[in-house]
Amino acid sequence: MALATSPSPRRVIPGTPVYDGQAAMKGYALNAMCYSFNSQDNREAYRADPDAYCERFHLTPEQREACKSLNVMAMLNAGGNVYYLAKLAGIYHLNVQDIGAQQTGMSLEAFKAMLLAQGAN
Amino acid sequence: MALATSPSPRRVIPGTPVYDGQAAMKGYALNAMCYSFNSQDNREAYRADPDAYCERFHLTPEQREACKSLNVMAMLNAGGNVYYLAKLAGIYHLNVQDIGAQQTGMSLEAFKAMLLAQGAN
Amino acid sequence: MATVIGGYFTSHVPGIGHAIARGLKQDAYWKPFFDGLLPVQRWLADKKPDVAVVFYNDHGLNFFLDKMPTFAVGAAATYRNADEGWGLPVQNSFDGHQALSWHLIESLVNDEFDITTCQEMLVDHAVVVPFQLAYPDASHWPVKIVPIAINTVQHPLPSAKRCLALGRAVGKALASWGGDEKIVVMGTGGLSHQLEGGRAGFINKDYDQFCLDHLGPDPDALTKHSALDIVELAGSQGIEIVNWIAARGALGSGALVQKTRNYHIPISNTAAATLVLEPAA
Amino acid sequence: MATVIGGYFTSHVPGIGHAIARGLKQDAYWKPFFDGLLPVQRWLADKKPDVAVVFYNDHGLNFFLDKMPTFAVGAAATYRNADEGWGLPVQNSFDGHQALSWHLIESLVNDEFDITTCQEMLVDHAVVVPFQLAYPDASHWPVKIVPIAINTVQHPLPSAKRCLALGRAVGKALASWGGDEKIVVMGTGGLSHQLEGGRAGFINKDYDQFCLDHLGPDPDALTKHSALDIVELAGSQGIEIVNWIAARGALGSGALVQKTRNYHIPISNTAAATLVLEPAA
Ligand SMILES: [Fe+3]
Ligand SMILES: [Fe+3]
Repeated sequence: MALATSPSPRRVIPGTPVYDGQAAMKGYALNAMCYSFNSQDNREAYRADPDAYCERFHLTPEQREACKSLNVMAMLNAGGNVYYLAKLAGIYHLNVQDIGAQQTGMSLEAFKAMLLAQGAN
Repeated sequence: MALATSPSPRRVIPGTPVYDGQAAMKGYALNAMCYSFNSQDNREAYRADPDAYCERFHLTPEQREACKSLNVMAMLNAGGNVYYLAKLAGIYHLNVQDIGAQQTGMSLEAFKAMLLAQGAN
Repeated sequence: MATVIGGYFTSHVPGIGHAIARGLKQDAYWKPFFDGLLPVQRWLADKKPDVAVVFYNDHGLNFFLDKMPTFAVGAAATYRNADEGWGLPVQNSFDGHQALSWHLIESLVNDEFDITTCQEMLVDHAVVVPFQLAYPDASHWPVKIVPIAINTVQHPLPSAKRCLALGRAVGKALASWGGDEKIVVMGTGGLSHQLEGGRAGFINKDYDQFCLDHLGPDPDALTKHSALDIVELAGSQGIEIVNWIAARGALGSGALVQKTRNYHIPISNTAAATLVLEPAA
Repeated sequence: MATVIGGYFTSHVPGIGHAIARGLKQDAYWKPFFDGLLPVQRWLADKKPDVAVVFYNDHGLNFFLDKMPTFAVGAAATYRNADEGWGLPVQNSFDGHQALSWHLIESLVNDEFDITTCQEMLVDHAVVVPFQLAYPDASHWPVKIVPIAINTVQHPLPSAKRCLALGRAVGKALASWGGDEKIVVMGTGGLSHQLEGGRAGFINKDYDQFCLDHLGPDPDALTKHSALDIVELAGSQGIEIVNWIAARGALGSGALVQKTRNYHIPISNTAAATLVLEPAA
């Protein structure tokens, strides 16, 4: 049995991860962990011992490392879906501008200025 | 605001409860309790103290009474859905022929004979 | 290119699982049903499918009324069977075929089916029993599965017409799949039966024969009845025929040959049936 | 007969909830957006709707990847808001309108929409924020709701065309409803924004203006783009425009008047917009 693939090529949108089945197959454990962070108790348990919490959800080493380093791009590459990852970011009080700056390699001030500039022109 | 209703009349099929929205609006608590009986621990907790267990799921008095008396028709009238009720029946080792006999007012032997007879003709 | 070897249709009554657990296959009550599976076992042993696309209905194991999908498509790596509350022995897990699942999902959404995708999913007796019947000696399931669940629990139920269209869309997706697997399509449940209400024990041999006669050559004939018509004709659980109808749709529009057919009343409260349809050579 | 008073469309950025909690409405950063809501508040105070049908997308509060519906319709007696993990103050629950929910569900399944029915459902900021904006002084929500969630989380997403068809089917069902309620239709989310990837912070004023210009008079113009086209044009969360498109569909085919419109860049990472469309007299 050959490694079968879908006949339709995957659409590529520059700078834009599309959370399709291919991404989903990598990320289930990571996203399941992040979904659990809707609960305050779970957020506190994670803060208290991230390694043990990641272990409970059977994260891959790549996913653990991405979480540990709070590297959003690495989390995305490890199958994270931004809707759930946002809850992990929330634990560290990182808002969408903080993670925008991190992913684009800008300073927070530069990222905010870029957003404001789009309103001006 | 008048008590609004759907314009389409409800289809009546003799002897056959149709589990539509009208039924669903009555039965959520009862069905939620029965769904919990997929777990052995929960089945044991129910057996140990049915009243406390019904209380936990906020059953209506009508639903509690139906459960207590193991009266399937009363459970259906109280909004029970047979797919979930079957799990409550299972706690008492009542199979689908036992509850068939109960609902039709036949003896178990007569109900089984009725089923066999339908194969014969 | 992948090949669809044909369709295997059978009842999935939980009592069958109990009978297997208790070693009752040769018992006079059960033998006429179990014997009907022998040709299915031989057919599968001959054809050796790699994957099964299984149309079935959940009975309150994986889905509750808080989130009740009309159509749910599995996309899990593994599907566990679990305790349903009646003492059925829990069976082995199934391996999923995730790449094929996602291919079907992409194609179905593109064709305007508003499916629910399930990356984690427990499968109940409606999936497990047909495999116990088909592979009685298996120490592990020899096929990967893609389970597709159709709502038969909470009305309004999808019409037979919509279920046939779903199946046809699955068939179209299978035809465009780039793998080289051999695929069997399965439809489980039915035939006529009713568990609840004053009409409990209702069976309708005429309607069942109509379904068995027309499913292969003229499945559209089964879609002239609405879901509530079918509830009236086949009993409230007889509506499970929609799983057969959807599976039939996935076999496409080519001519089919009936490889085996069995019909027996009663198994538990149910008119039990088994059918294999194969593409004409 | 029930009356549809019109459609209220707005962004639902969580940051809006934070700004309200911190009393920042008059802050220079926030004022251009919040001021855009004043005409909406007056319009609702004037029209006094009894029920809101709310098209929105869940952000990982009620739905997880184990059971991800394309379209989910609420049928609950009560919808609770809950902790989403970011410190947003939990808002009051909403009363459901169960009879209307089931009427919509019956009609949608009859029209071959394969919805998931939700008899229990948590509603997140995408439902709550638009009500905080519309009824800033409410001690309890003055309308009952029927929430309809559209998948924007797990691709494949439904197309704009399918979402418009869903909305039109809801509009048809509202037209056949026997009650005498005044109904407001809501679409929440957007406009262009993207949170993840190297293009985080992406905004597309031209596409947003195209949407705002055409939504009322020519919603079909918005369906020439596929879901992935819209992700490219509007950013990966800009796809939330499908909630607006579906809500627009529910307003039917009659002419609409634009009562108010506001567009402001940025609120948080988002091009924020507010729009009210009303049936022409
Ligand atoms: Fe069944
Ligand atoms: Fe959003």
